[in-house]
Order: sequence, then C-alpha cells, then structure tokens
Amino acid sequence: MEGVFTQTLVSGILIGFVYALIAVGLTMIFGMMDIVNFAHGEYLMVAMYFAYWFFVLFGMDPLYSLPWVTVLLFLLGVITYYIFIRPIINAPMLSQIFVTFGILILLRGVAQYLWNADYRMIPQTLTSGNVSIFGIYVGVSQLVAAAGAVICNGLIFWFLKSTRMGMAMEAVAEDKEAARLMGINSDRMFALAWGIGIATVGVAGGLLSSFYYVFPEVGSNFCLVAFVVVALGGFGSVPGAFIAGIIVGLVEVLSGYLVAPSLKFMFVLLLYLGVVFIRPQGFMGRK
Amino acid sequence: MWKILRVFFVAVMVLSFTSLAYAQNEIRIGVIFPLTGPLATTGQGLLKGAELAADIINNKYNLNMPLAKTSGLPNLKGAKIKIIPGDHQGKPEVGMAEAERLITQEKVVAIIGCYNSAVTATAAQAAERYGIPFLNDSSSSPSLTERGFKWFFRTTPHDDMFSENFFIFLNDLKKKKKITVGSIALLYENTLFGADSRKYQEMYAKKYGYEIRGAVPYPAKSTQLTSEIQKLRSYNPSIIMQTSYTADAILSMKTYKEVNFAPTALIANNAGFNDPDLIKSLGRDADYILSREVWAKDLSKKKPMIKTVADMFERKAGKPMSGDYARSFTGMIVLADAINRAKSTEPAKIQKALLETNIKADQLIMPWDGVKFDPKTHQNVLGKGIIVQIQKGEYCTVWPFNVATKDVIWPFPKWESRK
Amino acid sequence: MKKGLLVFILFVCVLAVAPLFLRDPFLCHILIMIMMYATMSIGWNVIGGYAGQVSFGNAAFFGVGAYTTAILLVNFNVNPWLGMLAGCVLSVCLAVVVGYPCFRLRGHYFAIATIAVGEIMGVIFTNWDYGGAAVGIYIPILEESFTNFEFHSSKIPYYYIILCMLLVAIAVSYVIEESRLGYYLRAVKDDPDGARSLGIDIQKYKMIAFSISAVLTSICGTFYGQYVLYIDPSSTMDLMMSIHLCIIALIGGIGKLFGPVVGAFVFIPLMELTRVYLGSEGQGIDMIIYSLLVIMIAIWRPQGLWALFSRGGK
Amino acid sequence: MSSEILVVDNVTKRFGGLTANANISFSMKEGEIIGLIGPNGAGKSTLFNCISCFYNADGGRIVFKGQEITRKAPETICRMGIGRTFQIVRIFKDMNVLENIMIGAFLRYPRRNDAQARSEEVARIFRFTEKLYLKVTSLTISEQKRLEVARVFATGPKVMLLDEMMAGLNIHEIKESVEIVLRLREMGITLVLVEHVMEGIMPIANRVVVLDYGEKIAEGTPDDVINNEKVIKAYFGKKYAERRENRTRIQ
Repeated sequence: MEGVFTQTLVSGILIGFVYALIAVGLTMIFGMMDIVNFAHGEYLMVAMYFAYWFFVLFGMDPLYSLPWVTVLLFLLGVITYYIFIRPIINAPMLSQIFVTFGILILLRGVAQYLWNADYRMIPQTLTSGNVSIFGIYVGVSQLVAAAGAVICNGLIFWFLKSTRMGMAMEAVAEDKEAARLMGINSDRMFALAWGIGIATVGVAGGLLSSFYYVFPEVGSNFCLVAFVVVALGGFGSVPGAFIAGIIVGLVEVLSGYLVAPSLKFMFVLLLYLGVVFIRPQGFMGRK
Repeated sequence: MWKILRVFFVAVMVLSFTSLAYAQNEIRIGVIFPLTGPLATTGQGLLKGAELAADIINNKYNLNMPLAKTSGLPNLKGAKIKIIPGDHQGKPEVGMAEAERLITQEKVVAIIGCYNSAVTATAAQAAERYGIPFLNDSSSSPSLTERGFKWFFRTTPHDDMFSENFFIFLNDLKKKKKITVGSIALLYENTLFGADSRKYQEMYAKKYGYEIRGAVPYPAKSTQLTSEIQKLRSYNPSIIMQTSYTADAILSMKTYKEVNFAPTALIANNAGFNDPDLIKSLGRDADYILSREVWAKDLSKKKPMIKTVADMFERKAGKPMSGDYARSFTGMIVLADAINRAKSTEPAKIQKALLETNIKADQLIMPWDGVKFDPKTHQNVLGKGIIVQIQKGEYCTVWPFNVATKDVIWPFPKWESRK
Repeated sequence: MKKGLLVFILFVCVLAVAPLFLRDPFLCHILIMIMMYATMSIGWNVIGGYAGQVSFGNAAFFGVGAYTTAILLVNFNVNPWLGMLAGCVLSVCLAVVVGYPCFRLRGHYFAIATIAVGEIMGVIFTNWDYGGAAVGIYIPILEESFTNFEFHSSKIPYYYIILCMLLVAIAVSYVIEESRLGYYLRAVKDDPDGARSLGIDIQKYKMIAFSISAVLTSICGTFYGQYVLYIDPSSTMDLMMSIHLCIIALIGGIGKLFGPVVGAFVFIPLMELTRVYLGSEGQGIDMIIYSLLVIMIAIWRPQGLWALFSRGGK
Repeated sequence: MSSEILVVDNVTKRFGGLTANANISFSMKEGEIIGLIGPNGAGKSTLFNCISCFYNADGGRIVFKGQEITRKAPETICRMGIGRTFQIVRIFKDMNVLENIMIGAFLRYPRRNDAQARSEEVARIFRFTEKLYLKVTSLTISEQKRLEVARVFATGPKVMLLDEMMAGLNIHEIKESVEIVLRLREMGITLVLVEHVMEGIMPIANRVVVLDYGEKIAEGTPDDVINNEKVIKAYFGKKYAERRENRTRIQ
C-alpha cells in the first residue's frame, strides 16, 4: 500500500504544475496592471473547447493543436484588452472587478450558445493510458501536462527576465508613468501582457483537454484555485505562482487522502489564509 | 447612450407585468427541469422526453400506448397537450418560484418535474399549496413521498428500492452464477443525492449481510479525484458502489484507469453513469460498468415498441435515449392518461383519476409491471429497477436474469488486459 | 435633500399599497426577492460602499442567519424570531472573527480573502452532519401565524415583513450616513493614513461596518429560510450570491443610500425575466444579455443608475 | 521639568542598516514654537513620524505630559492631543471643505450637529467660510495645506506637528501661514515645524533644532543657530564654510 501514498504525492505534484501554469497568466496580468482577471477560468474553458474542436473537426491530437490553441488564445487576450480592459485601466477597482466578471458570464453564455451544455472529452489521445515508473502508475497525459507547464513557466520567466520586450513589461509593471518617459508604449505592453497571460492559460487548456472533460462551466472548477495560487505566491510574481501552484496541488491531494477528501479544498483555503495573514503580499509578491 | 438604456429599462418593467394570452382548447402542462447550470445537458434531454410524449399524444401513432392512436385527448374533444417549460437552474427557491409562475401566470393544470430531489421538494410544496397535481418523474430521494402531500405523485421507483435491488442482484449472482462477492466501499458526491444513496446502501448492506469497508464523500466539481480514489483503494474493497453526476463520473473513470485501479466490480447508482455523454467521452474505457437503471434500449427484444420510441427520441434530441429521458417520457404519458380519464382539467378530478391509474406493463416503454399509485404515499408500487452493464459501448440489461439480454461480465477486467 | 425625501416617501407608499392591487403571487414573489436582495445589498454597501472594503463573503452571513434559525427551530423548537436574533449575534461574531485578520489586508487581497472565508463556510456546512450536511434542513411546516413566522395561504404577510426589513435597512443606512460613523467610514475609504492622523481607529470602524453588514444580511437569511422552508449550503452560501450583492450596489450606485434599492429593482427582474423568457431554451442568451449590461455599467456609468435619475445623486 | 509638554529622549530609528535618527534629544515647553531644520535626508521627517507614532522608534523614549507614547498608535496619540499634518497633503478628495474639517471635529464632538457647528467656527478662523461646500480638489495648494491644518486643529490638540507647511508657497502665502502659526500659538498650542523656508520659520521660532545625517548638530535660538559653524557646514558644504571663516578672520 505504500505505493499508494507515493502515487498520491506524484499526482499532487503533477496537478500542482497545471495549477501553476493557469496561475502564471493571472499573476502576469495582475503584476502589470493591478487587475484581477475573474474570467481567467473561462479562458481555460474556451481553450479546452478549441482543443476539442481541433480534435473532432481536423482530427488533430491536443498536442499537435496546442500551438494553434495558444495563438488563438493570444489573439483573444489582445482583443479582450482593446475592447473591454483599456477603457477601465484607471477605473476604480470595483469597476475592473465587474468588467472581468462580466466577461466571465459572457464567455460562459457564448460557450453555452455555440456548443450547448453537454460534457465533452477527447476519448483517445496520444497521451492516453498510463505508465509505471518504479511501480507508481501515472497518467501519461498528466506527465505531459506537467512537463508542458514547467516548460511554459520557464519560457515566461526567461522572457520577462532577459528579453527587451520582457524587461519593458516589467518596467511598465513597476511604474507606468516612468516607463512611458522611457519611450515604452505602455498601451502595447498591456495588450501584450493580456495576450501572453491568456496564451498561457491557452497552453494549460490544451494540455488539460487530453485528460479532463469540458463543458461551459468547467472554468469555475479551476478559477478559485488559480486565485488562491496567485495570492499565495504573491500577486505579480511569476516564480511565486509557480511554487505556490505545486504547494496547493500537494496540499489538496494530501489533505484529501490523509484527512478527508470532502474537506480537501478547505485545507487549501486555510493554508492560503494562514500565509496571507502573516505575509499579506504572499511568498514573493511586492508589498 | 443613456436614452437607450432608459428605454430598455422601461421595457423590462412593462414586459414583466403583462400576463400572456393563450389559445383556447389546449391542456397546459408545466414541465420544470434544470435547463441551465451544471445539469443543463440532463435537463434538456428530460424536456425532449416529455415533448416526445406530448407529440405522440397529440398526433396519431400506432403504438400500444395510452392515447397514442388518437390525436389529442379524445375525452376532451381532442384538446392538444401544450408543454410550458420552466428552468430551475438546480436551485430550490427558483424551483418554487417557477412552480408558482406556471400555476398562477401560465395557468397550467398540472406540473411534471424536477429531477433534482431538493428542487422537487420545494416545487412540490408550492403545488401542494395551490392544489395542483405534481407528477414527479425522475427524482429518486425517498423522503419526497414521505411528507404526506395530497397532490404529489411519483412514477419512478426511489433509492430505497434501487439500493435494495443492488443487494438482491448480488445475492442472485452468488446463488445462480456461483460468483463470490467480497467487501464493498462507497464513493459518492457530497450532495443530497449522494448522501441519501449512501444511507440506503449502508442500511441494505447490513440487512443482506455485506461488509462496507468505508464510504468516501467527494466535493462536487472537483479538479481532481486522485485523493478520493486512493483513499478508496486503501480500504482495498472488491466492489465499489458509486453515486455521481456525469462530470465526476467521467473524471473518476479516467482516474481509475490512470492509477491502474480495477475493482472486481463497479456498480453505479444511475445518474452520471447512464448519461450518453459518458460513453461518448470515455469510449471503450466505459465498458463493464454496472449501473442500476429503469430503462434500456435492448429491452426492445421483448417489447419492439421501446426501439421505435428510442429511435424517435434520438431523431428529436440528437442523442440516444437514457433511463432519465424514458422516465420523463413515461411521466407525461401517465399524466395525460389521467387527465383524459378525468374528462376535465379540474385539479380534484385529475387527482382522483391519477389515484385510479392502472396502466399495464405492455403499454409502457419501462420494464415495470405497470403504473399504480399507493393511495397513501402516491408512490408507483409497480415500479421496478433493472441493472445494465456497458458492453462494447452499449447499455445491456443483465438483471433480473429473466429479462436480461446479455450475461454479466464479472469480474471487471484489469485495465492492461483490455486491448 | 427635500426632493430625495419626497421620492422616498412616494416609493414607500407605492410599495406599501402594491400588494392590494397585485393578486398574482409570482409577481409578489419577484417583489419579495427584489426587496430581500435590496436589503442585503444595502448591508453590503455599508462595508463595500461606505468603508470601501470590497467583500465577496457576505453570503456567509446569509447562511449563518438561515442555519441558526433553522437549527434552533428544528432541534430546540425556538421561535424563529428569537432564532433571528441569535442568527444576528452569531453573524456579528463571525464578522469580528473574520474581520480582525482580514482587515489587515487591502484591495485585491482582502477581496480574495473574503472569497476564501465564504468558501470555507460553505465546505464546513456541507460536511457538518448535525446541521444537515449536504442534505440541508427541511423547516417544519407549522401552523400559520405571525409568531411562527410562517404563512401558507398567501405571500402578503411575507411581503410586508421583508418591506419592514428593507425600511429598517434604509433607516440604518441613512443614520450611518448622517452620523460620525458614516463620515469616519468615508474618511477611512478615502485615505486610511489621513484618517488615522485624525484619531480614527480604522480597524474598529471597519469592524463596526462589517458587523452592521452582517446583521442586515443575517436577518434576510432567516427570512429566506422561513419563506422557502428548505435550506442547503449551496442555496444559502453561494459565491455567486455574494457577487450579486456587489453587482446590485454597483448598478444602483456604490456608496449611495438608494444605490442598492435601484440596483435591485433593475437587476432582479432582469435575472428573472431572462431566465423565464430566454433561459428555457438553455441557449445561454440570458447570460449574454446580463453580462453585457454589467460590463456596460461598469465601464460607462460607475456611479451607477441612481446618479442617472437624480442628476448627480446625493 | 514639570512644564515640559513634550520630551524627545535619545530617540533612535534604523531602517535596516541606515540609521535615520541617532540619539536625538530635545524638549519643549507649553506654547513654544520649535523649528526642526536640516538639509534633505537629515532625518527630519523620520523624527517627525516617530513623534507622531507613524513609525515606532527603535530606541529612546518620547514623553508627552509625563506619559510615555513611544509605542502608541497614531490615532491614540491624536486623541491624547498631538495633531500632525503631512508633507504631501492628505485631504479627503471625495468630501468638501466642511466635511474635511468635520472629520477632525468629530473626535471631540461625537454628535453631528455639534461637530458641524465647531467645524464652521474653525472654518471662520482659517478663512474658509465662503468655501465651505467647495470640492477640495478645486482648492489651491496653499488652501489645501491650510485646510489640513484647520482639520487637525479641529481635533483640539495641545501640540501640533506641521510638516513643511510653507514648502512650495509664494511670499504672500508664506506670510499667511506665519500668521496662522502665530494665532495657533496665541491659542496656547505648542508647535513643531519642519521647514526649509528659512524666512518663514526663523522670525517666529523660539528655538530651532538642527539635524544632519540623523544626528542633532545644534539647538538654540534662531540667532545662535544661524552663526553656528556646524550648521553652516551642514547646509552650505565644507568649502564655503572654510572660505567664510577666512573672510571673517580677515575682517
């Protein structure tokens, strides 16, 4: 039976990587513009639907359609910025919250209108089935999803830290006006932030679609977890979100297995409240 | 900009205070299901089932079913059934509000609904208050018929009987098929539906002398069920009895395969496991699941009428018929038959006619012995459950053995032994 | 202020008289729901509008109110009105226990912390067997009377009870606005450090606002329990309800006395109507309309509709 | 010692490695005006915040009318009678002039009508009577600063700490500010002014405390301080100080 415990541990880490990937986009958008995107879960749902339709219409396995899904979500992110977000850049926090909340309901309504409410899933993919490593059985698609998450996080971290565009985005995050004085067009930076932020959740959606069902409200399952991960890791900190994602995944799975499955989400929330009361800006966030 | 919004606002207020005019000779029946929200896909199917029944009643079809051969209700000068849909979104207070709206504003003569047991409870209460017959076609929580309501009738058997069926089935397996049956563990969604099922499963396990190693509740809409299934595995049971709606049914099957856990048998309490989406999503991984059911297409070998109705439903709804949709279909037939016999839409007369209902087994698409309501609890006493097994992507009846079309495949094959 | 007072008196008279003309129970139900949500949104406005602390956990107070009354009634046969008082006391305790640590947080952190608290309360009540766990509680159908807080023959008594609750909420909100508490809350919202330098203990005043918000929400919880006669965790402690309370205040006008009332009169009928007329096809059209309205208001009219009606509002 | 209303005793404040205030001590009698001057970064604002308890001093004690207040919260010491203004004006933007003052008045007058009456009186003293219902964002900088002082005055303080009240004002506005400070003193209020505007502070200050690099380098009447070598060096740099010394010796 000891295999069962390690197996739970492994699957906790794997799902933790996926949480991290979902949270990275959210923390990037917040880091740049102090806006919490309540509709983040719904973009995940849209990405999963795209991956599903690529499979059904063109027979493309989610791994092959991943680049397409990411590009589509990047465009969706940029469009969202120019239509909905730009008018409220300097609006009070409450208006920002309700625009993103409005987008949440809008995406859900459109999804229900176009693809109705049935549960859909990609039955057979390249990564179906499981593999056993040292006696632990692990779903291949979870492994691939975790690997994808790590790669994507790494890319984003590298992009922000060492490319010209990335550093410009960091600058705008630090101080909008100062960055503008340096000739950085903050408007384009924000569009880029939304594009990349939503693109990362697109990658997460593409990876998730190989082992998780999709229906118009699937976003809400992941949305709250993403918030907790971002707040735990510290708003605006990409590495923070990455570490916090793994921790949340572990806490959820282990508390579910060791204590009581129906209380697992409560432990995640208690962990979050505990950390935030001691360090309000989370692990690595700015004050 | 603000001109438009103000106009829109005024329109909203006016619209909400007008009551609708309606045609004369039609029998208005309210149908309340979860048309939006997490159970929208089931709700839409239930509505299509009721609509198919209304269509058969309103037009001539040669089916050995009450009111099929005639168009409309003959005793009421051929009046047509008109379905007024209501969406309760899975919320008890919305169910109550919809029931009141249909009764007071839409002037319905009777109501069918609500699938979610908690919503049926409040909606039935509203109908009781206004003295309007409420026919419950698909809620399985036993408490609904224990509240002594005068206007509440239920055609479908409830969990009390379904749970007992599981253990009669296990006993039959032991006696007739000489299969050894080991210990049991329960996995159920932490909602009214799941909690009720667990209570009865534990009660009957004790009564029939089966050992329940443990019961694992899980929160609805989980992002992953690994910890639950691993905890289940730690009890190392031979049989798993599961109660889940569609989303978690799919996720749990995927997780069983992932962690390579295959019990000797997986017995499900209907709901998610009988949703056509399950087979569509899981493909061959759904094979060998045993589930309690009230209807199965392969029963048409003994009753061809079932196949014709099932095909009509598939054409109409775009997805195969399932136990739930068959029950909403049957609910409408039973109600229409009662109204026809009552020769009036007057509530008290419909109630009396419902109490005298005695539809024969061969007139139903269900494997029941007929429809007859217990005078005190108004529960259909002739209801029966069957057990189906998914074999090669199809639901096949495997119990009771006299009705079964396929033999039970036992035990549940290991994941790697499947192709 | 004269014009505002006139409008208010007219508004109360219309509401008081309405049930006599209105025979249709469903419209009566909609009005009851409007007034209930308006009362709760006024409660939310005290903490979210006046004190500027956006809370997404107010549904927890609604749940505590409903559950306290129901448990006391079912298990100890305590009269629902006493149960309501007990509910208020427990809600205030919850507000203090939650408020103390949460108020050290600001902006998004506070909002998300309240979401976390709301969800924790939901999980606790879903797994608390004594409180009916996921099965919920059926409130016994007693003999119809004011003391039993149950009326079966008609909705009119419920209508007048919730109307009184709404008027109490408006009165409380008015008194707050005109008193030191109201000014201090506005100061705390505008500039916390500035407020501290003038001798305002911001934690204490936020706590007072949160407690008042808890009481106003809790009495509606009791009302809901006695009205629907069945409560379960998902219908009483749902995150969406907390968010609706904010939307209603936002639509009507945040931090304004009549904001939540106007907001409720626009938002609740819209929700009911889109569900009734558009929802049944299940096409999600109702969601699309409702979301576009929320976005439009959030972008172009943050002061809310109330400003629209009275040219700049209070 | 008994008439000492406020005693700052060896106050030290460190931010990580940087020592912003090192063992600063001075005391104040009732009704005095103390000037707190020094070049930028000398630790004036830090000391100011320590006294008003927005920062808690790491070492030393602050005693107000015999009671130690080093560890107290800003709101508590305001209730005890120490009011302060901010370097960057912190007025309530969503409120008008009267409401701003009322927030201060509410501390001593819980009932709204009394607070309003008191505020109208304070507004008369600070010449805001015609502007009572104006949105504060429409006021000039000097009016906003004056409003902030009026607001603190409304809390009925014994001691008032004014942080660079005259910065950024023209000559006429500085004269107005000086008048206000003098009138406050007539009303028996002890004042500590952090200032750079020498022509504003020097004529009215009873005593001046000079800080440089976190240390008190001089204290005394304005005349002593002006001629103090260390002060000149601190302000005008070593080279100028030496040249000035040679010249005076040559004269």
